[in-house]
Amino acid sequence: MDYAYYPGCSLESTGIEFHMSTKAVAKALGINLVEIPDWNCCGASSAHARGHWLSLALPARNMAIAEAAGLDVAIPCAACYSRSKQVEVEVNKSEETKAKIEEIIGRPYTGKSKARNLTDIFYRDLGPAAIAEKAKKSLKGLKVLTYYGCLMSRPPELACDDIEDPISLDEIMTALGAEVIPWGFKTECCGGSLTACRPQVGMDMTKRIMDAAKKSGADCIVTACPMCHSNLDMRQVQLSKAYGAYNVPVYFVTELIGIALGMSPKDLGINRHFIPAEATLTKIGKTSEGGEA
Amino acid sequence: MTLNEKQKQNEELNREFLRRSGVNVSKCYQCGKCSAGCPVGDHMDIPTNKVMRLAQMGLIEDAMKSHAIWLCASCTTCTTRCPKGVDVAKVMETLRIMAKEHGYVAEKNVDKFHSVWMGIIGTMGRMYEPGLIVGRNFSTGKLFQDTSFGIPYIAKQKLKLVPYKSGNMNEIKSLIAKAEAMDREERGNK
Amino acid sequence: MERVGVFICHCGSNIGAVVDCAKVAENVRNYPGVAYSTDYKYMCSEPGQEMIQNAIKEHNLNRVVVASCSPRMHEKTFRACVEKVGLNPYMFEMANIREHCSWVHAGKNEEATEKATDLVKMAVSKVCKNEELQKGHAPVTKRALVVGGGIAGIQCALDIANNGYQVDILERTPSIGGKMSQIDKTFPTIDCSACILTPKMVEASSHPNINLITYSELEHVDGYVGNFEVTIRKKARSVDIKKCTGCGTCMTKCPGKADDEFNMNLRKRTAIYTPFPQAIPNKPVIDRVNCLKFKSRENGKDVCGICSKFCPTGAIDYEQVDELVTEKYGAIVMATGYEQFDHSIYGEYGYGKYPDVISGLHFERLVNASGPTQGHIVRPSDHKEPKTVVMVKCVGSRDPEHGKSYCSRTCCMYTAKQATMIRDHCPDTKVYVFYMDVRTPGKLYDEFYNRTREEYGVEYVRGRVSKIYQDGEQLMVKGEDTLLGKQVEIAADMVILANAMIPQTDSEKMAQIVGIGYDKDGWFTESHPKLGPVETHTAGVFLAGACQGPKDIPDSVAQAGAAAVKVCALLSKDQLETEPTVSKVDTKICSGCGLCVPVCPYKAITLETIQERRAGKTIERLVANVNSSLCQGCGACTVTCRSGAANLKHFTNAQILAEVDALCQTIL
Amino acid sequence: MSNNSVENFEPKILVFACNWCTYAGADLAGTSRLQYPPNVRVLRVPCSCRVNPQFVIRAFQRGIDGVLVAGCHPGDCHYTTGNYYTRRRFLLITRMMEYMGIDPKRFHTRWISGAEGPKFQQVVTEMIEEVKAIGPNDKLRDDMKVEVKAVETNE
Amino acid sequence: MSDIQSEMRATAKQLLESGEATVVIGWEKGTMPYNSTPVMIRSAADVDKLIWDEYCQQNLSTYLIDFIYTEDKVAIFAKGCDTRAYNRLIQDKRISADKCIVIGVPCSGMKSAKAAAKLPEGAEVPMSKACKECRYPNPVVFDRKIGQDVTPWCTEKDFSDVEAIEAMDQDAKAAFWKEQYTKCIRCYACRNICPACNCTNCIFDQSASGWQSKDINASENQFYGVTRAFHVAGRCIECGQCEMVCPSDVPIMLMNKKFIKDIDTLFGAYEAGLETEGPVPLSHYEVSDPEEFM
Repeated sequence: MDYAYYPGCSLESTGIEFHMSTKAVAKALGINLVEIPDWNCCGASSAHARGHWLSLALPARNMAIAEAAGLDVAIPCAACYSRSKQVEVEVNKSEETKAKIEEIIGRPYTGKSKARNLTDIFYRDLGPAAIAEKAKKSLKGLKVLTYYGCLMSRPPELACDDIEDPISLDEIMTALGAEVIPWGFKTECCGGSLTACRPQVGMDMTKRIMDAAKKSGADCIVTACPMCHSNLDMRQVQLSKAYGAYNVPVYFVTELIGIALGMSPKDLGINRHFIPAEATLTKIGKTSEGGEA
Repeated sequence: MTLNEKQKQNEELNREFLRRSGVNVSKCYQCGKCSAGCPVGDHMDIPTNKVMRLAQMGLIEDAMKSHAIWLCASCTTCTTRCPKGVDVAKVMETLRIMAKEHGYVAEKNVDKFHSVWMGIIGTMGRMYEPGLIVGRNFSTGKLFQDTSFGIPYIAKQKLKLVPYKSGNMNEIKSLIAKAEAMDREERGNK
Repeated sequence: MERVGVFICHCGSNIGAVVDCAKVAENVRNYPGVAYSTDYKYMCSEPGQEMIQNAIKEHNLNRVVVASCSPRMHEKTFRACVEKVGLNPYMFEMANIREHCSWVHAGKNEEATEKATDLVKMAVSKVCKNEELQKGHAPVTKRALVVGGGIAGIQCALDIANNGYQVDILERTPSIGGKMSQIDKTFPTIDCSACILTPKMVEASSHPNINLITYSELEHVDGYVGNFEVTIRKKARSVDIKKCTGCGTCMTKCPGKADDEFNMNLRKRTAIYTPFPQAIPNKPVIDRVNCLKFKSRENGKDVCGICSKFCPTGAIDYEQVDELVTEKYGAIVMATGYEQFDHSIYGEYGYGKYPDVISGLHFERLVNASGPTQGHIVRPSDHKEPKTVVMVKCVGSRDPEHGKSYCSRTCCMYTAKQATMIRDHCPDTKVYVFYMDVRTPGKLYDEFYNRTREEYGVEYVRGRVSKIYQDGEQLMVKGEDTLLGKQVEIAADMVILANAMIPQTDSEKMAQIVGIGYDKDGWFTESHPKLGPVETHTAGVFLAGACQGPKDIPDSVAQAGAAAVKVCALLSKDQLETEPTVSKVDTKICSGCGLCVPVCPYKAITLETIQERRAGKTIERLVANVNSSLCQGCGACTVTCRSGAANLKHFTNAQILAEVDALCQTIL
Repeated sequence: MSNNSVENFEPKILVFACNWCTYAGADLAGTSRLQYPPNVRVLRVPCSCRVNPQFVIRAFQRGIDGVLVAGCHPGDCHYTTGNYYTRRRFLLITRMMEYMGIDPKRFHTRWISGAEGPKFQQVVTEMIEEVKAIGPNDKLRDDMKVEVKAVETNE
Repeated sequence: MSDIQSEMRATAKQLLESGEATVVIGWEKGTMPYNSTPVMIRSAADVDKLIWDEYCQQNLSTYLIDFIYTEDKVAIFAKGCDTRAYNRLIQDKRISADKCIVIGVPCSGMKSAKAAAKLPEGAEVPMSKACKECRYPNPVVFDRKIGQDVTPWCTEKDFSDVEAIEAMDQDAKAAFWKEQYTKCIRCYACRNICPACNCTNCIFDQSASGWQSKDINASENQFYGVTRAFHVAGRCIECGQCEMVCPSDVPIMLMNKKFIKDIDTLFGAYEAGLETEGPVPLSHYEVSDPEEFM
């Protein structure tokens, strides 16, 4: 399975563990990721606040480079996925948009090359069962909350999963042996860039989610969005200072898949989390009573 | 001022708003489902359904002055659940873009964030978080505020201190210039 | 030889002040076919009509044109007038020189006169091609079929029966009673639903003129007004209804279990069952899907048979099969009712997965004394009494994006009713109602709603709920109080959704079987939204109750009575007159391609084989045939027919072409 | 006799009106005394689906200046489905007429209900004005008839 | 081609000898090199008359109507277009499938006999226009088949000629069609050859009906042209026979294709003659059809 790979800016910095684990896991699962040469920022967070065409043109360039190589694009970051998918959809909807976009970016892009969310590739193209087959150990004993955030499930025309009750992470985690704890915040917004520019607003939004997470009794949260990860992991430090410790580690889906595939936490970047996440992994293999499973 | 006078004053803006958003706001029947599900609802000065109401009444100036349009996180929960198929998030986005252009920025920080972000992309092609943190604090006058998370990121080896710079900056600069020109053209500023 | 008499009416000054009537009469005097032409002040008056009749006799006229008002006004009058002196009423045409001329061209006398002349010439040209037509007669079967045994069907059948006509009620479930039998109390009086329904059910079952056909489906409808032939599928009950005494022993012994649909699956029932204790007929049926015996037969075994062993009268018959019967009826009333919208399409309300998020009809069973909880209001999940209940209105209604665009009309009232019932049963329970509007346009309805708030203390919050999620044992309901402009979150123990009313899932198929129209949502279409609310476009088929659109009990009952009157008026006739202006196929021309068949809205066209002599041999070929009793004369087939074999009497191709040509000749 | 010169040109327009809606709408225009130019002639048919496109072509052949086919709104047909067929047929025929060179202003199909007297007035008024502006129809027309007319005018 | 031809003859021979068929309809060589005309063979001795060359354009299916009242069992050679015509006739209930044996023949496109007649002998003859635009060169229905399926050279309908007319101004359109139909002599050859024009009694043969005068002029001829196009709208199988037989070179397919184009855009793509069941565009409607008449 060959895909063009678009890591996006976050995966080079705040979400570097997503980058590391994605590359490691993809290789082990037989997915060949070819990084788009000289890719540019998709404009997520800001371009759409500035102009419609600007928000389409930035991701269009990346898509066009991938299309020239004849590949669909695998995108781990939910925000980058959403922006890129938007161009694909708009270009396919209208010839006029296509012509304008091509004029702006100075490259052909026909909308043939598709933007694909990495989790969705795991879920649909590989399938949870196939991933589980390759697993070296079960995640049994780990109670996880799946957290999709906004951009995997909304808006409906860009969503890669169910809009109100997405299931791809749930099914992958279940297949790998983890116990998925139901909760009502799967698709609740973490605050996105507001945590940076309006910290108080962002904090409140993150807090609601973390309160519910703590109450649920789960061991950890699993997500597939670097922005959500940053807000839930890094912000948790500040939240804890203000409201008392939460201690809920937040994993990228690829990190937990990597663990199941037998990789070391360090190779997956798990040591780089703000909320220590290595200790929780020791619960794997233990039953809730504390004995060995 | 009477309502009809006020609407008359807003006529030009309203036409621009309707054209650029492409949303039929008259479909809204004020059920409030957008406000109900809004994750930022608590913090907005006016709830989403009232932003919709202002838009529906053609009172665009009042809508542009609101904080709500800047606090919107673009999560699109409102659009997804709207029983009348109104793209509420698109209304918020259009108002935000228009507010910036017409000089009504109720949330300077949010706006600065976007400006700095776009500035970095415009010079490097990719995001450079240290630049964002410093640049934003610098331009908002709170230089060290967010180093509260900038420094820990560095400690976790998460921030690259040497930025990537695209080898093709001319292409990206021309792309941005062209896109912005097209956006300007659409709003009718020659 | 055509001898047309032309009579131009002044209608006092209505026409005369604008159109020069004498000049029009003069203008057409020498027009081909015209034998006599005159004008008069009031043609519709007695002297005016006498004038026409005398002229017919004196001038030996065989066709008449009157130029006056709209034919929608006086066509009948003048047809009767010419018929009195022996002319066929269809040898008459009208030119509308009032509504279409003098009244709309005031002050333009010259042009109006020219136009009136044109219109008369068109009418003369048409009437020259008119043919004598005879009204048809069809007999009437003096028996009605009511499809659906809910309150509308029962009431309609009773009204027809009490007028002395035979009526059958066709019901698909094992018992009559319908949705009303599931409901606990009725608004706005809070009287017990069963207490007012069951006497009607008993009356219907014991009425000498009423015959119940339960556990049966409508299979096929043939025929036309006064003469329907209806094929009914009597589903295998597995119980011989003649032998069964309804003692109920079988039900107490049956080991098979199934979801109890009558109780909204809130409990289990046996496989041999009556849907509810007051069922009529009170004779059980075996649900073969869940019966252990029938299930074992699928695996090649044959076990159980307990009901048969215990039945004191030997009424159990496992070998029964579906039976098709064909009955004749003069009229059909559709009273097939509604279904409840399924809220499981709403992800934000949990896709129907939260046990304590229930629908209005669920609640009716919960609060009903003979229901699964003996009338105790408890949560389905843990059977605890809820301390906080949230009710959400317009679920599926007024939601064109995800549900239905219409207002379901009944939900505002049943929600208010259920809210007061919760407060009555559980005084400590808080009740919140999320609403967009409160619509209570019925007698004593708004008063009831106000009492709900003022006396029962139910809190109404204006706003649609955005999300419901399970939070531990409770349900978090996220809404907006749009009047306050603030988000509100309520931790509830139970949520009741006021689900929309939707048509029966197979309503479109039903409509197609009977040959009536239905709208985009599947509700049956009435013949006129104001003036024909219980009629359909198919003569002899009427509507009662919610199958026509969301309706509450009083409206359903009223409409049932109205439909019954229409049925009785029809059945009171010995013969029906049929319009002769129907389509006819010239079999000499017809190729039998059958393209006209699907076009006919009345299923009046069929292909049939005819025999012909051709080159000394008898051959068989297909041709279209129009049943003149079914045809209503729209003419759709005539345009579909390329060869012109199908033609509409009184509006033939030749007649319309003659009018077109008459008008265009004046252009020269 | 109508004059052929464009300034004084008074077009003749044929309206095929269904009995249940448009004819009633035209009646309502009358009872409401809504005034419109006297250039239209209404031909009553039971349903718009009775109007064979061949009637329309025939009228143009014989020299009509404009044709309007009008019936109940879709969904309101007295015969339930008739106007749906009208819609299909005339969507095609409208395009074909234009393809043949007939000015699209000369041929229209419209839904006018029994309650829409004002709409009837408006539709025919606009149509008359438009057709007046483009002059008499000479397309699809029977040349023989045109010649006869010329001779008559010369006399 | 000669392989197919010998296979044709063998098949015909076998069918006639075995009695499976009493008559075989195929093509024989006509008087000119560019004429291949229909032939009906009743005897196995005559099968060598059958030919298969690049001029076998004529659609044979219409001839099946001639046998509806005879006792014959008819075998017919059928190209893609012949099979679509065959389906058309079945759907119109003009022929009965049990009386017919369809022998499918994949076709690589036929040459234009009209062009050939005008060219000097030996010159390269172009493919006929209908064949150039053909999307179904292989039989869509058959009882047996000879030869190998060919790859269709067109996948989409080509409306460029229709669009060219549409782009003209109204006067130019009218002038164009007037010129075309002035040439028409109303010989009705187009109707007679057309597999969709299969009425037992055509309205143009019913002089008493008043539909049309006997005058032959541009106006009456255009009435004929539009009416015929309307009658075959949604039923035309694009075999192009009407144009092929027109002695006056009226571009009749331009009328038919206009309806095909509009049906596709207005009511969804439709292919006549692929099925024998299901709704025909003009005997059917959708509530959701485009609304332009408000």
